Amino acid sequence: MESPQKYLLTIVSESILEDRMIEEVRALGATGYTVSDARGWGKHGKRRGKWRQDSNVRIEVVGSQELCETICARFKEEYQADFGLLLLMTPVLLKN
Amino acid sequence: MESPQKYLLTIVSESILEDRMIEEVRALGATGYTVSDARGWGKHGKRRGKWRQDSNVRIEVVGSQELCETICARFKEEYQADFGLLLLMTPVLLKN
Amino acid sequence: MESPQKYLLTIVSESILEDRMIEEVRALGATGYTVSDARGWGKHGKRRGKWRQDSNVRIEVVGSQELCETICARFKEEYQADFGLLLLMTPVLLKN
Amino acid sequence: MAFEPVVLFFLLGVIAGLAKSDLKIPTSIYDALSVYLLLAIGIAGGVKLAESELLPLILPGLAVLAVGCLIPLVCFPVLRFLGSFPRSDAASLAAHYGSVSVVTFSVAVAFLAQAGLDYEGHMVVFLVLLEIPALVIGILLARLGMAGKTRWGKTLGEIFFGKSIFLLIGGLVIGYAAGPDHIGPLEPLFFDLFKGLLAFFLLEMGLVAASKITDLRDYGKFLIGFAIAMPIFSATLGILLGWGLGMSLGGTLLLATLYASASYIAAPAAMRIAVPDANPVLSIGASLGVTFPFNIFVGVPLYFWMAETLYSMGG
Amino acid sequence: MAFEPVVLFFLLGVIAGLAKSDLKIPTSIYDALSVYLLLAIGIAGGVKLAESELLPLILPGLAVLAVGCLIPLVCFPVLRFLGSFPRSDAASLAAHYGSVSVVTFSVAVAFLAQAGLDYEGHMVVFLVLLEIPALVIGILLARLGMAGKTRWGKTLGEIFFGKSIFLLIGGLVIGYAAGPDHIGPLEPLFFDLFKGLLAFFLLEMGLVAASKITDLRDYGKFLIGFAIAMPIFSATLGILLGWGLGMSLGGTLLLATLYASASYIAAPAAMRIAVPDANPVLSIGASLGVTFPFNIFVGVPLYFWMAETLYSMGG
Amino acid sequence: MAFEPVVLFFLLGVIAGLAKSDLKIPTSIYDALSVYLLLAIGIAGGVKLAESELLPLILPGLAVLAVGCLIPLVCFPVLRFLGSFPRSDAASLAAHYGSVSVVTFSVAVAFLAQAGLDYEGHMVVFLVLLEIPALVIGILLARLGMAGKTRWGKTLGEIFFGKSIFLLIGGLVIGYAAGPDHIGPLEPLFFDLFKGLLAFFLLEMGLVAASKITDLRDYGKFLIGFAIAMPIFSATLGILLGWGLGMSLGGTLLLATLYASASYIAAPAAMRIAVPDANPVLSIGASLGVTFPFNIFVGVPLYFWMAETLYSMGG
Ligand SMILES: Nc1ncnc2c1ncn2[C@@H]1O[C@H](COP(=O)(O)O)[C@@H](O)[C@H]1O
Ligand SMILES: Nc1ncnc2c1ncn2[C@@H]1O[C@H](COP(=O)(O)O)[C@@H](O)[C@H]1O
Ligand SMILES: Nc1ncnc2c1ncn2[C@@H]1O[C@H](COP(=O)(O)O)[C@@H](O)[C@H]1O
Ligand code: NA
Ligand code: NA
Ligand code: NA
Repeated sequence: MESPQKYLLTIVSESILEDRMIEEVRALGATGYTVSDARGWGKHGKRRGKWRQDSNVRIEVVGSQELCETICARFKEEYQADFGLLLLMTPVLLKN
Repeated sequence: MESPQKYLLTIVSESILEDRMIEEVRALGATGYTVSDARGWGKHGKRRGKWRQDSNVRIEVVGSQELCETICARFKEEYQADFGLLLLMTPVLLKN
Repeated sequence: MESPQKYLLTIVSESILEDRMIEEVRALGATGYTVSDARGWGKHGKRRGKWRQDSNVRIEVVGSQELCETICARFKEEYQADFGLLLLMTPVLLKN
Repeated sequence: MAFEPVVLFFLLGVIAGLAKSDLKIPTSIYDALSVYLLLAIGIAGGVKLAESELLPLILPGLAVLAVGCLIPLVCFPVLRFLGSFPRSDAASLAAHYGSVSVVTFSVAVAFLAQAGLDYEGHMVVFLVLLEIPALVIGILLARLGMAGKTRWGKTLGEIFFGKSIFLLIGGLVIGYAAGPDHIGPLEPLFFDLFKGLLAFFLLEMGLVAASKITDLRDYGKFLIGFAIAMPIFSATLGILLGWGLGMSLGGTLLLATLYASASYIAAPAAMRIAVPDANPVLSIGASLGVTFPFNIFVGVPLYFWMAETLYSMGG
Repeated sequence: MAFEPVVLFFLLGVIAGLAKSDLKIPTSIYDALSVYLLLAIGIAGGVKLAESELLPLILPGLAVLAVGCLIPLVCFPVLRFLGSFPRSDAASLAAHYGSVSVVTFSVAVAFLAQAGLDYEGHMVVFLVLLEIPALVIGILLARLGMAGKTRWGKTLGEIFFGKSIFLLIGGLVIGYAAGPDHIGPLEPLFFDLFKGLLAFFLLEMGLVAASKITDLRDYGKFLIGFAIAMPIFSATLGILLGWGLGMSLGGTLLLATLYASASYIAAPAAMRIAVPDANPVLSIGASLGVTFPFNIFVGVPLYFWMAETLYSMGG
Repeated sequence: MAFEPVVLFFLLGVIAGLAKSDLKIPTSIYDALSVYLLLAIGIAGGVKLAESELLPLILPGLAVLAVGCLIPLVCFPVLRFLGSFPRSDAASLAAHYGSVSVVTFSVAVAFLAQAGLDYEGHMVVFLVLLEIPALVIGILLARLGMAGKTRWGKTLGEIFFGKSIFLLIGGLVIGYAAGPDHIGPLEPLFFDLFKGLLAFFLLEMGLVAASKITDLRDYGKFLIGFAIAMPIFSATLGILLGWGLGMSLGGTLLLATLYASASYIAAPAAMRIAVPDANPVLSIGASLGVTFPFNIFVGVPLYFWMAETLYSMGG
């Protein structure tokens, strides 16, 4: 499967959005995702990871550049104003 | 130690394989590894991270391209058929 | 905000240093950070993630190359001798 | 007046938080304890309910509900016009103060036990009834002046199957089904350990509250004043209503405490989804950082004294 | 018939799961509770054992073991030829249904306590004995037609030092060593809280089972039928054996429940390693999504009724 | 001699660890249990203290403290010159063995309960007093020959608001404030469950200790000998002092156990920050892998026997 260039999209946002974001990621055509718990600080203030409303999740999606860009655009529009959000893309080699 | 190009190999697989994979990673010559807990969904179905048999781990190894490729090849052959598995390689700058 | 090249700095170190490192990262000018729990093994021996003194954290900072290099240099000098430490830099695309 | 050592644990947590102690109670323990408290409160109410008649509760229930809807409708204009808060923040705060806090209720229950007073089992039914309407009113208030769709389906699902309502009702049903006859084997966990585990929970809440107080500092004195005056006002309504409905002194204290308490579990979750442009730091800071400690240290004894005075005059 | 409120917690969990409530019980609590239940069951058995003689248990033990080996050998052909399952899936399911579930056993123990019936202390020894052989048989069945090496060393290590066997035996030894004389200080945690913590655990199991039921839907009716018929068949064997061995009514119910129960802790872990090409969704879905709820709601009372009928006829 | 089943749980954990069982107790449970134990020990001491006079404790307290400062000052030269350890390792080990272990203390408390002996409530005050000075002395010893600044502010903050000191003092104050009259509702959790939860905690500690023993193997026999001889020496000091101060037999056992015990919570955290070049594997390996099991299996009964002999001679 060492196919065209893949990207790893890393989304860091509020835990409360986990289910919603995952649904959207799948609806936009991702073939998989990985979620882990995190805490952090950014423009929206410190999230201590000690409280459901207060903790972050990291959602990672490996996919084509197009898919990752689509998800970024959607999430930026939908969540950027009201929620903590970080969106990163990294080119990766998918080895399986 | 800013030596030849290093790679970060990211393995996402089933928690039950953690000990076995770590042993193999060390046997193949890695000088270190980092493990964290995750949950996710892929071709093998949703893993909710709520149950030992049901959760994922992320194993990360920083090493030479050769080492990472060897681990990838080995794990792909050994686990791909029966277990949830994601293998990613990213070029990184090792700063220490 | 698709500005000049950003880097993702990944620091894996001992949990006991979390608060101290975060303070320094902020003092050095980072606009955010993300922390998650990990366990691992390296030159300083196995950290099982089962014990406060025994577990690792992963601290991630997205920023300019300069910022990341500064943090690396500082942390390497300050912690490398006595603490478990891994410092990685990866070029990333910041999408928000 | 009864001295209740349980609140000292909250204080301990606050001190640890402010002193930046490395004391931490893991999130998973916090989550498990909150499941426990909700179930235990529900079960205790259910067992009591199994011994009482349900029909005569309908009218008082409606009265309790009506006053419960009044509270957010009072909060909103106060915050919006006196406090000059943006519409969505005023609405979200109104929802928080209209809804209720199970832990504050639990502290009042512990207070009554210490004072040797009984209360009506259906207070837990009122607790359940009062959690929801203020949230709906808050969302409506936020939406009034605004375009755009509310995700009502999602939001109501989040509220009704949100864990606090769900576990309270679940506990009520299980306690009712088991009744005093079959509850025995569950008593050591759900009754005997209640106070001890509440103490543990309060320790953790103190840690969290400490960080919220710090967050709040930047938002000025009006909000802090509101977070103290509003509960006293609401509690007064509760005392008058309880007395008017002929409830026991214990029941009236619990009703006053319910009205006075501000939600910090159900409301934040619901508001974050339904009114995302409201600043959660404001509402959690006020409810958890100010109103909660005020209620458990000063409020509950104060409301008790007020109710006692009224009852001794009225009696 | 005795009504056992503990099973209602499982129902509550299932409803929460199906309704997509945000109720979650953290993994760490689940893990800690399972350690607790295994230890508590082991200790209770050990204390009882300290009061009874061990020698007369050898022959009945062998008989119990023999029937325990028979069950997976019946399951396998049924699944392979009637159900047309692939060899490895049939073998893995046979291992799950041949092995036992400690929580189902615990519910039956709670049921007996509610009914005021005693049981033989060595039932816990049987529980330990019955967990292992079916796993080994399952692996052998999977391997029969296949090339390639089994990692027997790893697999047996995983089974014997797997936490369920390990904690049960550890608890047995500690309970036996302490005996009724020294167990006192441990009683509040390991005896008095048993039912309450079992209730909590069942709540979590309900949440998990809800997701497994959903997963299973795609795999057709044969498996669901199997997951209900097989326990009834196995329980019947258990009742006849218990009666034949002259066991008490309580002991016979527990033996029937052991045979009827399907493993969802030890077996999945062992099968995932030893028979990795078996689909874990099938076996966990059937054992946890169907057989477990069937047993605790319908099975245990049914087996009790069957045993009671036999004993009243036989007596 | 009293047999205390609680220590068997530690053994069970060690076996599980060495056998590489998949038994794991989640970190969060471990953290919560350690908060619980610290609070419970503190509260129990506080309640006892509420019944005794404080003034007559000052002089004995100073004597206890003085001997407590002596111990690290004896450890250091032994390790530095007999053991040829680097300065920072010797200093860090001295701090660990000069400070105290709350769990070892708890096992001795359980031992006394089993033996039916009482002890002075202020032993918990001594426990608090003894935790700190050895840490400061250890840091000073490490700094003596060295350039560079010590982060004293940070370090002392870490020590005083570190969770062990903080929770012990917090528990003491709450127990004292509540007194025997108001502690009732907290008893089921903090008193009745103490031994059971201690057993659970010891299980986890066994798992951790198993890995530490393995780590230590590479560091030679001198350290292992030290980790056994030093506690016996310190305990002897404690027995003589307790007897000299006219303490009860139970109190003397606790004092001996305090001196004999080595810290593995407060000390490692403090030393890692203040003396980072000391190897934590050495000190945790010795204190948790050798001294802790030695104390709970051999030490406590041995010190009891020594104290009993002295008291029967002296009496
Ligand atoms: N510069 C950054 N580096 C690493 N993580 C960040 C950064 N900025 C934000 N984050 C993460 O993204 C979350 C939301 O960011 P924000 O929207 O800036 O509050 C924060 O809580 C952090 O976990
Ligand atoms: N496209 C993807 N993006 C991110 N994570 C993935 C992706 N595919 C698979 N994974 C992760 O890898 C695990 C195993 O994948 P699979 O073998 O496809 O089931 C999943 O549970 C996910 O955590
Ligand atoms: N080669 C590596 N690959 C991945 N993680 C590593 C590697 N080396 C070290 N680490 C991580 O960094 C921590 C500290 O490393 P060290 O200072 O080498 O002990 C370890 O516990 C690992 O979690
Ligand atoms: Na209210
Ligand atoms: Na079975
Ligand atoms: Na000591």
